[in-house]
Amino acid sequence: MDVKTFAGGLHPPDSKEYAKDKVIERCPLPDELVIPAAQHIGAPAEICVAAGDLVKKGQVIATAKGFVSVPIHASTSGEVIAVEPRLHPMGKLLPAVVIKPDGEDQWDESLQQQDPDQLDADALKKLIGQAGIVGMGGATFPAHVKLSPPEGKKIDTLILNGVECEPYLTADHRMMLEESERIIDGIKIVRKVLGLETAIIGIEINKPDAIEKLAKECAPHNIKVQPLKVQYPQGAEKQLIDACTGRQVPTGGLPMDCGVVVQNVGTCAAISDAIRLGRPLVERVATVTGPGIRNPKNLLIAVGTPLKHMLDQCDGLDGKPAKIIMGGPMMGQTQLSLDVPAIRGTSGLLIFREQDLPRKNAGPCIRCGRCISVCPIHLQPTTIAAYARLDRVDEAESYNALDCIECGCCTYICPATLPLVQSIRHIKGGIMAKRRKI
Amino acid sequence: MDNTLYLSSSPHIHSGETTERIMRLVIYALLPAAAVSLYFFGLPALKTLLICTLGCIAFEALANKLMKQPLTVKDGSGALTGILLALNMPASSAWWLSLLGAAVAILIGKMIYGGLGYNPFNPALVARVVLLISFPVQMTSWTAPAPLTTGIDAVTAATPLGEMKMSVMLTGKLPENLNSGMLDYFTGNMAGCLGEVSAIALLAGGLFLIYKKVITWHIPVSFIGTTLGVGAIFWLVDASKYPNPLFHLLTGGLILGAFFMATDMVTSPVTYQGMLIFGFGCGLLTILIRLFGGYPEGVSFAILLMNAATPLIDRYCRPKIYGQVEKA
Amino acid sequence: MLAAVLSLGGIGLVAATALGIAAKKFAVEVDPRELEILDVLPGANCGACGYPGCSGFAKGVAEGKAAPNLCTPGGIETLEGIARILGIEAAAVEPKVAVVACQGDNAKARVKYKYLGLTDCNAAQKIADGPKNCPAGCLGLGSCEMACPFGAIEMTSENLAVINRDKCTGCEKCVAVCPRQVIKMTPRKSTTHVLCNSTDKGAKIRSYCDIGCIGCHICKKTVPEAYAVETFLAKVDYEHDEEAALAIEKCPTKCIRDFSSGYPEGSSFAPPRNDAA
Amino acid sequence: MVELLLILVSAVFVNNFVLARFLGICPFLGVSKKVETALGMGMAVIFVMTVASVVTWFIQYLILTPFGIEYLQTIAFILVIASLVQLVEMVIQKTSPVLYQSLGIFLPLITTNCAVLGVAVLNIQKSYSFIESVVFALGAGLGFTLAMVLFAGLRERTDLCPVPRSFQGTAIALVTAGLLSLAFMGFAGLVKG
Repeated sequence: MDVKTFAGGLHPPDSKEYAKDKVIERCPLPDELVIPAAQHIGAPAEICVAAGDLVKKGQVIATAKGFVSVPIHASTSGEVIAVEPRLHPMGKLLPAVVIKPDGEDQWDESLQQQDPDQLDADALKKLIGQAGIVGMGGATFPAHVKLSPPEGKKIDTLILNGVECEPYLTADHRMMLEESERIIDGIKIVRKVLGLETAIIGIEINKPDAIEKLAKECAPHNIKVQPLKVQYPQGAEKQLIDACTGRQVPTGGLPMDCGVVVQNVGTCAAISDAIRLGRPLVERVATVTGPGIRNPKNLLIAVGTPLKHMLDQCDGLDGKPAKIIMGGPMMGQTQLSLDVPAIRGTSGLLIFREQDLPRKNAGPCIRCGRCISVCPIHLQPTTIAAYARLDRVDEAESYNALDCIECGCCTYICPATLPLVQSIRHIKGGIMAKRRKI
Repeated sequence: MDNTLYLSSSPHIHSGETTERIMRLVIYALLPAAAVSLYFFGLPALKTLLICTLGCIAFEALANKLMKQPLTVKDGSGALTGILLALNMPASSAWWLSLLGAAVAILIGKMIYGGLGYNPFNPALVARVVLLISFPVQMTSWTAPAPLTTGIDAVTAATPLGEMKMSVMLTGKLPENLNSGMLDYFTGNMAGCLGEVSAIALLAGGLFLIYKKVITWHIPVSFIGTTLGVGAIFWLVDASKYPNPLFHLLTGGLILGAFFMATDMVTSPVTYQGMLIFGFGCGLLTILIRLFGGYPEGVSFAILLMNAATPLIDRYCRPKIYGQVEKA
Repeated sequence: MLAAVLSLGGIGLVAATALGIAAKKFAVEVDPRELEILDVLPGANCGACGYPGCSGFAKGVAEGKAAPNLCTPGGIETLEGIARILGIEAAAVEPKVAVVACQGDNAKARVKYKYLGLTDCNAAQKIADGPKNCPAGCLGLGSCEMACPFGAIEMTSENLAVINRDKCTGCEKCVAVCPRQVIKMTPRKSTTHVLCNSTDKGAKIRSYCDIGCIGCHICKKTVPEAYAVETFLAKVDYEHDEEAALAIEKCPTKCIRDFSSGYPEGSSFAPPRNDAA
Repeated sequence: MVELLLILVSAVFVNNFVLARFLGICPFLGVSKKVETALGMGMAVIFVMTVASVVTWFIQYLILTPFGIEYLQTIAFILVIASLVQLVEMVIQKTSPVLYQSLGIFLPLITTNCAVLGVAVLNIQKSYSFIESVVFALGAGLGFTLAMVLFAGLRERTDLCPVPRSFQGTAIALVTAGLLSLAFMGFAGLVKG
């Protein structure tokens, strides 16, 4: 087997044993769904329903605003009981539609099933946009935008991200095992939209069952399955492209600058549903896991399900939670409360107790260079962080701080437990502010 | 009520690697060499070792107190500096010499810059060089090895490198018996600093550190490689005047320096290319000072000089970042 | 003797000629006023004027690009100096001093979450809008202390920024760095200030802070001309500074404070209190 | 040839003007806060030293010695060096205003820089030939630049250090300079002379 990888990165304990063998379970509907208008990168959608309205599952409740934006749909049928600011996973109060499910879970009748073979690329793209498909790996970038390279950009390769390099998370793994047909169908649709032949699925070898299954099923469709060495952050676009094709995205550029489009496997499954069934993105698979959870599971949840409800399906908490993390432990966001809803980009819910948190003993940098050896972008995190501490924006910029992908490898490995990524993120803000000023 | 949840920036897990662990492993790696020196030099060596180590810890605590900092001795870097300093002293050093060394190393070499992680020069080497220049007689009074088993009293003797330098200066030729003692050099049965005597014990410790991924191979290999390579060129040119490379390797502080002093993370470059350049510079300067300089041993000076160049190496040796396009 | 005179004179002559030619060839014009202005500036290079250092500002003023009254640390003396050099009338800048409009330290204000990470207010603010329940209060991680070029800010043991009015030059660096705009520039002569920055309703403020302004209007009722209350937050009208002091005693939450001693309470700047007296 | 090489090595390393002869300490401490500035200053000093030693060599052997007025050596040399520095200053001000700004007062100070005068005087004292003088001056300038740049690198690093308040600024710079000078002691005896 020809196993590839990229230069740099590291291999934290993957802790996937919590949920990797748990078959995806449908999570029952909660008493109320909180669906925020901001669930993707780009302009937030504009809410177009009011309290008291009755909605059907899949009905548009917020419309896209601009090109880099997607509409938001009701995740079940029921009554809109409020349109008001609610706590968002970002930690702020942001506008949201609150729906009380009627228990019927009825799809909107106006949704139409289509045959992708009968449609041309532009029509497909439009449907994907209307279905509100965003990158399901966590970045939540609108898929139709990614599938619309500007004139003159030649795209020749589609890479499917089945890496799931974040420890603990197993949602994509289970999707590949249980929903491979939808994924392959989605890949074929995306291939048609982009008008290309080469499609590669990158999967790390800690998921041998997924590699075996997909390799067998993909063979007739001319889709290549590329086994990858287990190395974080292989799921980051730039690293995945490097690992699969040996190409590098130019600094400050996008994957399309080297002829590649990357899509998550979950996104492909959603695209298949959007076209064949006409169903917009209103549910997703999320891993509820971590040492603080009694019975970790992979759940199929309606968008807007409060975290607390997801926990209840997993037999609740094991001890007192100290950190609630939405996403994986390397790049996920800590949450203020369990009342926060899961959104389209929520790939997992991770609970740590006090005793699971890393011991903190931040000391001075001893210049061991470990952060430099693990940085997948080959930056010098400690140098940038030192300048960041003194707010020396120009020096930090000269060390390419803006190229940092904030994967967290440097902070993970640092013997002095310095918050290197946070420092770099901080000075990146400073650099952007300076650029805006000029 | 106050919320009891923690919020922080990602990532939320940590490798568990700590500064203390790194320091501890380096100390472990030095133990075999320390044990060999105790075997060959006996009680005086133990005394030097203890005074240097305890002295360093005490001075660091004192500096913490004066600077109103929290106590930092727990991180083990002070103890490590002490052991390294001891290994750089003659076995028979007077107690005040060891104590003075400890004071210079910790106070001037390290704490004055703000403590661990900030000192530009290797503290143990700063102390050694200060002592060497201030007390040349005491710092070069070597005792011949007297293994515990023989029970012979210590007598003074010259180090192999010292003998060589003397002979070359007086006669223009190498001493006759130079190559006869290779096995003794290898095991450590020769006069010298505590830590420069046993090549095998040091090598074992050094390899242990590389195996444990505390240090990388770059500095030791380029350091020793350069010393041996350049040494070999001179030897091939005139074997009557210049000793063979193996002699360079086994005598003096080359192995100690290459594995333990030059690899001091704080004072060496952070990038791999930088480390190779650093090692190369150390090797070149070592051999030049050994063959042509006024001092018989050049490792300490070479490392100190390259320490001085480290900020510049770091400045100009940046790894090529992902996706960087070469500007035509 | 003659030889000496001639030879030295010769050398001098040759050198002088060379220099003369060079001076013509490499002449760079410098506005002499620029150097004069630089002389009257305080030379702290604090950047309060918005230029990189005093020399940059001097250049800007000499070229007429910068307003001459931008140097607040230099105060009236500097302004008069610049005005004299430029031959214009001095328009006085009122000397200002920074005040931290918050007293909600760890003991008095409740937290939204326990923050782990970089000791920097701006970094903490990015995580769920900061670890304090109060949306406008001092975060207490000391970014302003780091930014102050004059060492005029320190953090109390309960993590609240306090400003030493003697050391503060009014350069506004701290104002620029604070993510919550809790540091206000006030006239130096005014010594009565409302130390709260939250515009939340009284009940909400009480839920997270013991010492915030609840917008009760008592100060305004006591001294109507000296106070205004907007969005549940009282403000001192600094035109009526002396009268404003009359309301200090009346404030139920003690968030109006007197700075006439020159020191904020509870900081190490303050001279030890003489309890016997 | 070997002789010239030895002079060069001696001037750069063994008898480094700053770290072994302790000449030119003023700019060494004053203009070494940044590597770029230090490098610029070093280049200026290399240029001034080399040209100064050429000119002073001619003045010594064509004017001062023939006329028997060697006692005017110092004043004549200062005169020449001062003019040269003025020249360099004008050129730098025109060609690189940034460097001119950062060198500040230290540029005119090369005029009275003992290192430059030192080179000129040592050339005569050691009765170097013309070529030897040029090589020696070049070496001295290179050595000065080397010391400057190394020191500037170290200072940029100590800038980021939490040095105890009482040692901040010049104090820690002097300690660092001392340690650097200590390291340079290793070159002692490398070349006799």
